[in-house]
Amino acid sequence: MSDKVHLDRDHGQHLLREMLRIRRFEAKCVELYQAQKIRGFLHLYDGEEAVAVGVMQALDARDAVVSTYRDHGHALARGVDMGSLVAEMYGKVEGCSRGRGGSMHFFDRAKRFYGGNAIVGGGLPLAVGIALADKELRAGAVTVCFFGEGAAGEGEFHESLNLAELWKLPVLFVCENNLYAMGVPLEEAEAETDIYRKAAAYRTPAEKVDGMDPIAVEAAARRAAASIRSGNGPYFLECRTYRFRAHSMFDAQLYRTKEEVELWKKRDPLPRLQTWLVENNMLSEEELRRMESEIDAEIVAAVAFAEAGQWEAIEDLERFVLMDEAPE
Amino acid sequence: MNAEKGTAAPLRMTYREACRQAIREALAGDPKTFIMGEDVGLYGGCYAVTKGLLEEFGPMRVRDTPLAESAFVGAGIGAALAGMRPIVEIMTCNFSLLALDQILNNAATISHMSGGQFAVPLVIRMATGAGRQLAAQHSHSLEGWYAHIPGLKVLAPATVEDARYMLKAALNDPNPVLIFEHIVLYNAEGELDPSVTAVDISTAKVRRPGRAVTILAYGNSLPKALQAADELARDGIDAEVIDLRVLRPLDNATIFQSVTKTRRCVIVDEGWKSGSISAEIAARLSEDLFFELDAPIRRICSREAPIPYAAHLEAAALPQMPHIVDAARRLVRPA
Amino acid sequence: MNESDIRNLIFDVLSGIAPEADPTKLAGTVDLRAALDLDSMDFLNFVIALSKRISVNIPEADYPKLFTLNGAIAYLAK
Amino acid sequence: MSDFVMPSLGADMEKGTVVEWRIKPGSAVKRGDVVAVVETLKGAIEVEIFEEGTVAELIAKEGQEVPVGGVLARITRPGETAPAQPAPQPPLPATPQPKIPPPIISVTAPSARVKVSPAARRRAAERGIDPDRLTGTGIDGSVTLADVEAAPAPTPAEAALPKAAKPRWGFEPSEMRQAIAAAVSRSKREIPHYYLTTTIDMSAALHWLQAYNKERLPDKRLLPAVLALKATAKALRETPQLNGYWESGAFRAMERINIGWAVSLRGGGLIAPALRDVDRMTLPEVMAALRDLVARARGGGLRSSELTDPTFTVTSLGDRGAESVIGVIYPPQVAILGLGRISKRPWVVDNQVAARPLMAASLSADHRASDGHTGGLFLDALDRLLQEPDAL
Repeated sequence: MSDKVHLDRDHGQHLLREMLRIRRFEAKCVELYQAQKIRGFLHLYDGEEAVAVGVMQALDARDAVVSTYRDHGHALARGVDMGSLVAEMYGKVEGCSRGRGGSMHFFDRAKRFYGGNAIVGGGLPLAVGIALADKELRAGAVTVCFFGEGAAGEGEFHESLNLAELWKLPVLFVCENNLYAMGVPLEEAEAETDIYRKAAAYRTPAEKVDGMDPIAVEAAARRAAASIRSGNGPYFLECRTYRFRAHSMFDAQLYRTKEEVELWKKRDPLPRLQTWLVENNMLSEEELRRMESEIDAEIVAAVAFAEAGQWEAIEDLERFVLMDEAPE
Repeated sequence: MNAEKGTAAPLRMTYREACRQAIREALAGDPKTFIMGEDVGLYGGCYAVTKGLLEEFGPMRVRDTPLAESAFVGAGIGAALAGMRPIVEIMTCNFSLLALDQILNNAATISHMSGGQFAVPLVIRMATGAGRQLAAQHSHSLEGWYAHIPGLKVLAPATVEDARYMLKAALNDPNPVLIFEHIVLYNAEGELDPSVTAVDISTAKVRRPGRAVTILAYGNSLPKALQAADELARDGIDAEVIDLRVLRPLDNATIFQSVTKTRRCVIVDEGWKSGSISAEIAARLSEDLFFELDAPIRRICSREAPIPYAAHLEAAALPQMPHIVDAARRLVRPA
Repeated sequence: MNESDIRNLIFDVLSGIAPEADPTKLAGTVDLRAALDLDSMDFLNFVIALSKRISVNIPEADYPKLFTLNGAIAYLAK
Repeated sequence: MSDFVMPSLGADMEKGTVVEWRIKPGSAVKRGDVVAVVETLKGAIEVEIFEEGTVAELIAKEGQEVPVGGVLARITRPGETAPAQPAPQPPLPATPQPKIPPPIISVTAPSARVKVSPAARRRAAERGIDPDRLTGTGIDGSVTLADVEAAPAPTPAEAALPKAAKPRWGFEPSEMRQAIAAAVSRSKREIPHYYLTTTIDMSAALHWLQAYNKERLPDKRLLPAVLALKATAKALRETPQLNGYWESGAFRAMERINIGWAVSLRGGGLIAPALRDVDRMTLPEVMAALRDLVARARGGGLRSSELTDPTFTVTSLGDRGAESVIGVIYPPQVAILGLGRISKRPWVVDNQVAARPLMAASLSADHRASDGHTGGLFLDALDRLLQEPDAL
């Protein structure tokens, strides 16, 4: 698989569909949260779609994904069934985590999706461990570890990057730098605000990528995956991106201005890719309308699946606290 | 103004507002006091407790920190060692695990290990507990762990009055004091008696006197215990409800005096049963009050599983009022 | 049986029925039922115990003769 | 027409204040439009709408605090004219009320050894009583302090045990008094009693009883109470509304007829344990059960279920005491029969006044569960049944 991005009609429309799917899914989540169907914390991905969709193009079924509490985009782009995600946020047993995790904790064994994690930086050591195992058991497999620039402040960030490079582990560290760790701007949290430069301290190859451009992200991800699969050890991508919505559902965004948000919205990857495809007649009005209606139908079906779901029996509360044996 | 007694009428506020006023009073009162933690400044506090303080006291006294619990808690300990009186906020006890080493091996140990040369006059505030469907990693109740550690004081303010005045007493204490604020209590409202301007941080309090059975509770378990007592009263069972307030050191005297009178005890504790604070209390009762007991001690704790997200499972995992009523009734009037 | 045996028999039976009371302090003519707070069940048990201990049938009609200590002793002596 | 309601914007948000409307009646709205700014405890948050249509009416005014779910505005759907009456919004299916599971009772494994609470064991030592001899009313059948207090004075053999203090008699009086106080005050507070009394000519019953007892040795003889109990049970078969419990706002009839018999305890106190299935017992069986019950009530050997099983209670002053008694109902029962002292008084028979052994029978009943008419039927049945004792 070359690391160049060959953009033809099909691939262009595929990227657009994947990003549009995430954007509309997140809008439905806001609606369901306000109607009190979804509870707890909810962290939405609007604006960062290019990162998840771009990175996933470089992966295949044998690869593993470790996510964060902002995991909707990662799960959808990785191919986790949309109905199981809505059911999970409804707390139904048909949810991808049996209704026990909610929005921050999507898991899917078949997709090697090792879950969202609500502890900032909590996923990094996990990804190092999964890669350690894959190096033995699944030759050529890559473990992608998503995290926000806030995690760079955690001790686990340093400890994980050092181990990965020290033991040449197949980890693709993807830092989604959206400029705010909840309410703390980047320059008030990091002495070095170019996060990718930190990888040099461990001699790990790193790139800074425009996280608002799915093609740029895909190209970088392909380069990284190729390097990792050939045994060169971990690779570090800092994707500069921006979240259009609040940190989570209950945030008055006192820490940033409306003007800044509008400024970044001008670089929204969705309309930019859509107009580029139309101008290069790789996308007709008809095809766009069909794509949108197919996505809306998928969302309607997913919500219906969740509505029809069951509550897990209370007698099962302590099931899986301990496992009888490790699933293969 | 209350005309007859010439005192101000009782003030009604939320538990959250009481916490904010306590911090404001501390910052205004002592230049050596500052508050440090994730999103305490610009964001106004994850639970909006410190909203407006940055504007009033500036970024040196209201410090936002990076996501580095071990580092900024350790820094708080260092500042206390060197003469400051810091208040460190750990967003929730769930994230305090990353700072557990600093709290145990430095804060709780240095004064003893240095032969009394150094004190650590530090206050650490943490939100705690479950009940908002935040799933396992955001719903822990770890007060019991910290109450195991000699060298710490551990407080669990359940009333608006304690939320308002425990901080002042904690800041005046030369030892590291941990204050656990249950997330469900933040919205609770209560009255402040204007004649009360300070509270102790060493005793438990009888919140409802009774004769037939003692119910011990702390934090968000207190309202459940009081509701249980009302339900029991309708059934002719007179329950005494005690608010532990302080989990380390435990106020043995108040607990023993009550159980000696009622001879029956139910302990409500949101932690997991094994090795919990309720286990410690039950052990002390059977060691020192054995001959006063007329029925086995009962503990109502969270089910031993990670707290699930789904509402009905979370409710099933947590101690609830009907369980308290049933346990107390079985002790007094076994079927 | 002589009079003192009968008296002790009556006291022993009464102590089983009204343990907290001290029948020895009773005057001979006072109504036992009022003095010892005996209800109809207690008095029936008193009659049953007496009739068993001295194996004699005591018809209901004779109950009034047993209401006082002296009456009881006189009745049982026959 | 549909309601646009105050959205839930956070896990612990209960209410919000509309600080700024971005729409006005007549403006068109589509999915995702920001229609208002709402002030919450976290600060001002822009609120989106998720439906197409035009604004019909703004309900909440700026500055007004509205709970989550409260109506903020009315939106007419495209193609719908603004009907006068707003179409009823399908009620929001409430988030599931979490069902509290039954508690898990850690039942200790039954062990052969008699369980005695520490306090009871110490008190038994003080009273010189062997606690293992007592039947316990505590958890898992354990002997409790109350059991030891209620135990009869130690027999001579027991008396030989080292006595720590002079044994006191009867239940811990203060504890017993308190239990009664709690029950009767709750009864008077919660139960709207109605009262009916009647006078019953007991000649037939007593005459039958004399004949019955004449042919039997004392230990096979019956007391008048036995006839009254059996008649009561049969009368309750005719008026089932008096036999059962008032629970959570409704009457629950009970199939079995377990009659609580009020036993006064020596040294003060009262207890009304149950005689079970009186309607199915013969008179001798009722007598045997009554004797056993009274003996155990006074000897401290009652089982706790006997205290909670009665479905109806009878209180009788026996042959000494007042002419009539009007009882206080034992919650959760719904009625109590009070039997006065049987005494000779004037009574009209065939237009002549004669001396007859009369008994006052009074019924106190819970007016939530039954009415005077039912109470009257019960007392009539009781009277009628007592006139034919051999049919009991």
